Amino acid sequence: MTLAHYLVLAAMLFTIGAVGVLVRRNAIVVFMCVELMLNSVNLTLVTFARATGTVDGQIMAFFVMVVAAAEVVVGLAIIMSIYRTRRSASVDDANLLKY
Amino acid sequence: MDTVPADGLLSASWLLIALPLAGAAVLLLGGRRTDRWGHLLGTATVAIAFVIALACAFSLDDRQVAVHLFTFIDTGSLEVDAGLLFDPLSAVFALLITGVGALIHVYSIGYMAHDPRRRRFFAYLNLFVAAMLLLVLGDNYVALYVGWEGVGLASYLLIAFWHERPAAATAAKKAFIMNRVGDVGLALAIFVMFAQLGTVTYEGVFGSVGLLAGGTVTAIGLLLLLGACGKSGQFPLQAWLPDAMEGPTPVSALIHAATMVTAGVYLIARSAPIYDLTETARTVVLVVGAVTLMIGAIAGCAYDDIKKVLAYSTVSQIGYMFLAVGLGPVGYAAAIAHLLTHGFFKAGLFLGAGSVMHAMDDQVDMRRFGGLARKLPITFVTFGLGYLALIGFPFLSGYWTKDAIIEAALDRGGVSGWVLGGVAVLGAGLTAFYMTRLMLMTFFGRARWAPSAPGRPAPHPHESPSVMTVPMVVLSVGSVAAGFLLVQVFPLDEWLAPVFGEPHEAEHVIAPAVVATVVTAVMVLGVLAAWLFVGRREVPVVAPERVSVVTRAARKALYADAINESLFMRPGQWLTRALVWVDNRGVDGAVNGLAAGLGGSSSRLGRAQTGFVRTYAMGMLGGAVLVAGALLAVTAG
Amino acid sequence: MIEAPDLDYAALAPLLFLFGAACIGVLVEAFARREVRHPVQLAVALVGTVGGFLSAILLASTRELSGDGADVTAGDALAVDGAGIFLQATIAGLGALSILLFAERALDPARSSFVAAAAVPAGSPRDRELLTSERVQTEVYPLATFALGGMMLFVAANDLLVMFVALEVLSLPLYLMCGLARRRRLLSQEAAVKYFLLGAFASAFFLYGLALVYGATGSVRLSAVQEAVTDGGGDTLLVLGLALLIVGLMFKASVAPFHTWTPDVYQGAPTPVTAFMAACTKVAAFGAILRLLYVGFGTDEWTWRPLIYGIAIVSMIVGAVLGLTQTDLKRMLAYSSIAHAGFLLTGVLGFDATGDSPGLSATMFYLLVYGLTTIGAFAVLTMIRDGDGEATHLSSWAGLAQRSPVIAAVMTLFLLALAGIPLTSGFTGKFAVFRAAIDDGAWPLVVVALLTSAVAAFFYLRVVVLMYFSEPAPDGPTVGVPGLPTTIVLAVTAAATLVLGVVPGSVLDLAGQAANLVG
Amino acid sequence: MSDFPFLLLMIAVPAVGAAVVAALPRGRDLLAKQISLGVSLVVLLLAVLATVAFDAGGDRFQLTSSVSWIEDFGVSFALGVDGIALVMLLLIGVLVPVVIGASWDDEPVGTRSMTVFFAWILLLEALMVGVFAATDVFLFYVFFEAMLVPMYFLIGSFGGPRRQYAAVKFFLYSLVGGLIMLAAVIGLYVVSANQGEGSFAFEVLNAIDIDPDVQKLLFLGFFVAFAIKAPLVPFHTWLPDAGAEAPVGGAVLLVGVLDKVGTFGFLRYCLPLFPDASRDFAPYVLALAVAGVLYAALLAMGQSDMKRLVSYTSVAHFGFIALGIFVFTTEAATGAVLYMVNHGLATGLLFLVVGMLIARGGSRRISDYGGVAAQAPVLAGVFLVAGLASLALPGTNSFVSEFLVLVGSYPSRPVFTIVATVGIILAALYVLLMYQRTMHGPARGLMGGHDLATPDGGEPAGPAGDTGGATATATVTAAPATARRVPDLSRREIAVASPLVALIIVLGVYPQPLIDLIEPAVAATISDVGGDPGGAEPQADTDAARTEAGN
Repeated sequence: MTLAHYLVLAAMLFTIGAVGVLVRRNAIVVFMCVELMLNSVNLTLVTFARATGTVDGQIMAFFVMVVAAAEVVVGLAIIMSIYRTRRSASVDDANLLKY
Repeated sequence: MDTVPADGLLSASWLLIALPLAGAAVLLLGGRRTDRWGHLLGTATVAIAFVIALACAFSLDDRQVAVHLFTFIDTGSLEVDAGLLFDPLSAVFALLITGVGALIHVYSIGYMAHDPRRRRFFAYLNLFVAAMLLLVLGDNYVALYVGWEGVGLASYLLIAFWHERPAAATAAKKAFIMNRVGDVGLALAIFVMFAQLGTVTYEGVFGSVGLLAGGTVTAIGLLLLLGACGKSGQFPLQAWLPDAMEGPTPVSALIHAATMVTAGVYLIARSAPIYDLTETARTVVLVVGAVTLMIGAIAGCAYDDIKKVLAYSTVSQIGYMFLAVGLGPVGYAAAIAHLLTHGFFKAGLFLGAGSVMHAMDDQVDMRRFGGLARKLPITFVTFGLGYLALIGFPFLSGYWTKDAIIEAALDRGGVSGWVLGGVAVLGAGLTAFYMTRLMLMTFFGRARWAPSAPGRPAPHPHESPSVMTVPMVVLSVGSVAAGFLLVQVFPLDEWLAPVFGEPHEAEHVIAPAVVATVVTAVMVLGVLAAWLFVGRREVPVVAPERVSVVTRAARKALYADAINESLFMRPGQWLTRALVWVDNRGVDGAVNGLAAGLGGSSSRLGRAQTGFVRTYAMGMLGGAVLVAGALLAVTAG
Repeated sequence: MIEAPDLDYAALAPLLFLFGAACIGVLVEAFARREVRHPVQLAVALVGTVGGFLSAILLASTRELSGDGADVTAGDALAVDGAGIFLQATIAGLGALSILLFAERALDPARSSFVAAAAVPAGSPRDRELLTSERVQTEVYPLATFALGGMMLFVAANDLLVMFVALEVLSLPLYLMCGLARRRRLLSQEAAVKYFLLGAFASAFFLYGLALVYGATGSVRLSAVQEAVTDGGGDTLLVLGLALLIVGLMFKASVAPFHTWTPDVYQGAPTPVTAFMAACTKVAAFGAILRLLYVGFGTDEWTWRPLIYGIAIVSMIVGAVLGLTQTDLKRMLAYSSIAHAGFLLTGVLGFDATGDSPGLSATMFYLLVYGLTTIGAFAVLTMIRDGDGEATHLSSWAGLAQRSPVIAAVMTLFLLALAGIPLTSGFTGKFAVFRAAIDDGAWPLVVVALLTSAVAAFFYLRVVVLMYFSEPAPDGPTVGVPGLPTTIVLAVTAAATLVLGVVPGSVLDLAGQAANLVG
Repeated sequence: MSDFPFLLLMIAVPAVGAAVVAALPRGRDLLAKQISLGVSLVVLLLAVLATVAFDAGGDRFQLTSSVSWIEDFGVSFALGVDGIALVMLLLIGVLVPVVIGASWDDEPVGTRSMTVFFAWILLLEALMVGVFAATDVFLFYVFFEAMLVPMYFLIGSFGGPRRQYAAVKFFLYSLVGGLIMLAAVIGLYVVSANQGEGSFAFEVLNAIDIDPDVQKLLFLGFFVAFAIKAPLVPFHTWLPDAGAEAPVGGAVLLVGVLDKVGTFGFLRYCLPLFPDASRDFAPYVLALAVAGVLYAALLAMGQSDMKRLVSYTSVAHFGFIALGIFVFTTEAATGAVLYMVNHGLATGLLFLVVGMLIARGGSRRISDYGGVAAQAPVLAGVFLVAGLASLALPGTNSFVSEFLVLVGSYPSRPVFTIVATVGIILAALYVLLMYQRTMHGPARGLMGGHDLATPDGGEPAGPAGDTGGATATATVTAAPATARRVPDLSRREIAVASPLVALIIVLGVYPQPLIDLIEPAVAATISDVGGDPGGAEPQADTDAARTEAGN
């Protein structure tokens, strides 16, 4: 297991997350895909921290987790409110604004 | 031929131009306040100008006098002065213009008496006289050009004087446009002179024209000729002159017979030092003169409109003058002499025609005339004298001056001399024919009078008032005597010697007596032919339809209008329409198309903004890939 | 033994004002009575923003910030330099104006642009009841102050991690604020969802970029990055990291092709929030772009220059061309904002590594004038109303000049400024950035920029044409009589638009003096 | 005396006047007109006094003043005039009062207020003065663009039926040109900055040497803007729309002064700043100019709308002006500058009189008129004077300028000159065609009264015969009854037209004072571009081939 393996794994996770954002309709799932992307970054950070022998990267991962938690709070609130109005969490239904 | 500064009376020669100009200004700006005395003022200014011109001419003594007024344009190396040149040539013209002009002003008092716009008529006439005097008195080509277009304007205004008549309005426009074609030639000639010689004064140009290359001189000569053709109704720009007869008859007499249309002759005569250097240009002048002479004479034979016949006669007579000036030094004086006598008799003829029209409810169709000799005795006599002078009846004006031209043409010798002389002689015969035809149809035979319009009474011819007949009488005296006076008593060629050089005895190819005899014989033949074809028979009231090809062509003035139309007017209209289309659809269309294209692409691009989050995310991902790819490409490359 | 980082409180004062106000705002929300909440919240927010603005100015005037005077503080996490302070002052000032717009209570019959209770589902009976009630929600003030604090942190961040945190601090409140419209709540909520999802997506890119840069250089400090770049420019990891960082920032700056959220969100969000985003977010995002590119990657400019060149062109064209066919004014201004992002990038290109280039000051000046003008334009938008709230459809503006010549004239001024007509601030700004670009040889880009501004001028003009040259519709919208806050905003922005067009000298000087980045 | 801030006042007075007029309450139209007229007359007075203070033989730029404006950009608010700019200021001074007088009785479209109209006119005057008086390229650009705004509102608010389209087209066209020029302006600054202190001052820029390739780019930037403004074919299509839709007063200022900024720009900026590029591009510009003379003249003939026709004639005239500028001789360039003034007077009068006709008939179509001369001789007379000035008849001012342009162009560019000279025939055609169709012939169209839309078509209502009828029918029949008789010019209209008529004649007879003002500046410009400021040299002695041909 070299550094590259972790990095490639992280990149794959990031890509899976990004593709998920593109293909999934449910807002919650889309959001979870974004979280997946963030976590792939965490993996990257930690890997690099390990490679360079500093702790900066690991600390940054904590930062990211906190930020992600805050994002979840805001995001779920927004998704919730639209869900209550529309009775649907599909991102494709929110399509009044266009062109 | 040195020019001296003006002194004494001559330094006031600018009054010649200023007086009529002031008259025009007063009458035009004064409005209706001047209605009551406007015609008198208009006549007075020209009459006074005549007196001044006479006095100036007498104090001239073979000199050439320059009058500097003010600097017109001075920039770079171009300097144009508002300056006058009073020399024998311009003196002759000034006398003709003011003299005949004054008479015609007097005549117009009566002729236009019932026209509500008489004041304006006199204003325009005064404007014309002023412009014409500037044309002949200016000491440089630009001043001449200013006068040149000024008379064009006056001519336009006067032809269109009865502008409610579409024919008059169209004729005026046609005259102006065809003149402008000629003006382009004149303008270009001035440009060439400035480019090559750096000056536009007569003195400067004539002084150094000898330094120019032959081709350049010929070019100048031809360009000047183009201008002359436009103004003088010469081939190929002759078509406007007959149409110009839509103007009131005094206008036809003054502008389109006696003075303005002879400006072309003046131009060429004035530019004699240029033409003296270019055989080619002179030959072209000769050809133009000969061709026009024949066109005018042929067309004159076929028309039934009394004024148009006279107009074609004018075209033809000016052809003689062009022929004369084209002959070079031997012909200049002859041309000017014929110009003067022609001024008298043709003005007289037109005034007579006006008197006839006056009597006949302004009709012009000679087929509706006939037997007017007894009703209009004074008109008949004066008109008759003018007629005899024109056809070259022995010892009347035309005889002296036209014969001189024919002689000079024949004296040229060789084939060209024979051809030109022959044409001139033939023209004299034709002149006799059409003028006799005119006389017979108008004054003799049965009265064929008819109402001028349905519902109007048939005309009751009556002699014109004396204010009209007196000028006619004076002019007829001139028609009779001018030729003799100018050739025999006060030889014009000697008077003009300071300008054209001393007259020299020509080597006669044919003895003058023989020529005179032949010409007279041909004239008599023409008269007889007219009597045979017209006088013996009843004149049909409606022109016969079944006529020969020649007659048909002559009636169409040898298809000049048709040619102009199909060669210029229709293609021009077509081109205009095409260009309007191109401009709207092509040039402007490109701009509007660009706008529409932007709008269209805006809508199409706008479709990408689907409103779906996932599409947007896709776009961002794509963008990210592109950005990363671009950066990597830059670093790699 | 942990060494406490050195904190330069004076330098942090602008930030402290904002974050302090935000925290107090939260407490006020929790403890103050409902009746007094609005005035108190407004006062706190204004004290925070104005205080931040004034302290930034005080800081700038008392301290030598150029050259060696530029400094870092808080353990190298924050930069204290001319550009940072200038942009902080700009953000705080524009923020104060936006907050005044939030506070307008005279225009809407329901006394506010913001929903009374965001949690109540749109269209429910309770919602209809609340629509006409005079109850207002005041969370928007602390949210806005937090966002402003985040923005000011963003432009001063000397460290990619701080930048990321600031990005989130400024973004999260914005997501919420977008969803708070009182009328047309469906649109508002849709805007919030879109903005949030895409914003989070973009943050992920930024973060991944951060990680890659960290991997390549071992540090996320800009000065450290710069050293690494200077030593070993062209490292693939580093370049990829830069690319992803740019993506994240360009998203916030609404630069094409990362602009797609902009029209939808601008249209759906409550108009005062749109004004806030258009002005302040743009300043913050470009502040970060400038810092990242000039400081972090300034020594490797030929890596990013072609990219920015291309993106600028795309952005200008997309903004100008798509704006042509818009019929909603807010949406039109959104596309205008995209085009302006392109113009700003033109200024960003006016950079050369010697540091003696006018690009930085030009871009900062442009940000200032664009922010002022755009807030003014949106302020006018809040005033034109029909029974259903703001009448933002173009057709309702027909003949406005005959109904309300002053408002029409003010709007025309803003539109002319956006179009870049001389004697308005927009022209001065454009001139400054274009000069910077040409100075660096980018004249083809400037020609493109000028042509697109001509295209963009068409849609600005269309509004003028409607206002002045069309006859008013009989049942057209009314022009509300603004209360004091909107009046102040209009007066300040209109005056600034005119003054910065006619005598921009002193502010240009200021921007010129402030144009330095610690690095 | 020459320290007196003439130019600053000529900008400030109308600007303040505009503000005052704009601030007047609605309905105070008369006061607004009086103030406007007064202000414009003050400007005229200032222009005349400035001319008196100007020393034709002195420095190139006089009455100068300079205040630093935007130090950061190296911009100063620098004013000053050479002879060329001075005569343009005189033209502005003359035309604006005339325009105000001509618009005195205009009725606004819809519910708009005429006070605003006069405020825009005054603001436009201030900016027009600025654009000619600026000696700083940046300042020039600012005025150049700012000038669009008042004209845009004049067209858009007070124009004809398609005013929106015309106003936007005008604005965008000019803006595109202006923006391209902006790039060149900035480029010019950068070039100057690379050679020392960056500056926009004309005299500084005139002194620096620019690399020929850079010159070409910069020249094109300026040229496109000016070619759109002036307009040269093929950048002209905005003018017929703008000219046709603009209110008459606006149209007069548009073609009379505003468009001159283009040709002025050629002379002031293109030639002196980019002499090499000017020489390189001259053949192409001349081709455009001469093509424009013929093309626009033919198009003018094809128009059915009088105002469009007049606009196209202007395009043709601008071709002549451009010809005069780009042959680089003193005579032609002097003629071109004179042409700019004269065209302003002549075409201004033509637009005014066409406007007066339209005010009577209510239609712009030529075919709706006929035989007006019989009913309104003074109107017809003024129309004729304007028309003749437009076709450059000697005795009118335009002749002098057209003659100078052509005679000055011939020595260096004979072919172009010959082609352009043919244009004078076309000029006569389009003027006289329009004159004949509207003024001559029997009363026709609207003037005849019987082609109007009377309900049954057959019987035109008798003039004022049956006024006792029901009001409904009375209003229907009243229109043809009044349309039948065309009133001649009123005293006000005569007062408006007569200064222009007088100037047309006076400058046609005695143009030398203006030439004396113009020539030194032109000569300086021509020497900047490397032409021969002394004028064309006669080339008589080059060819000796003639000597034997003469004998």
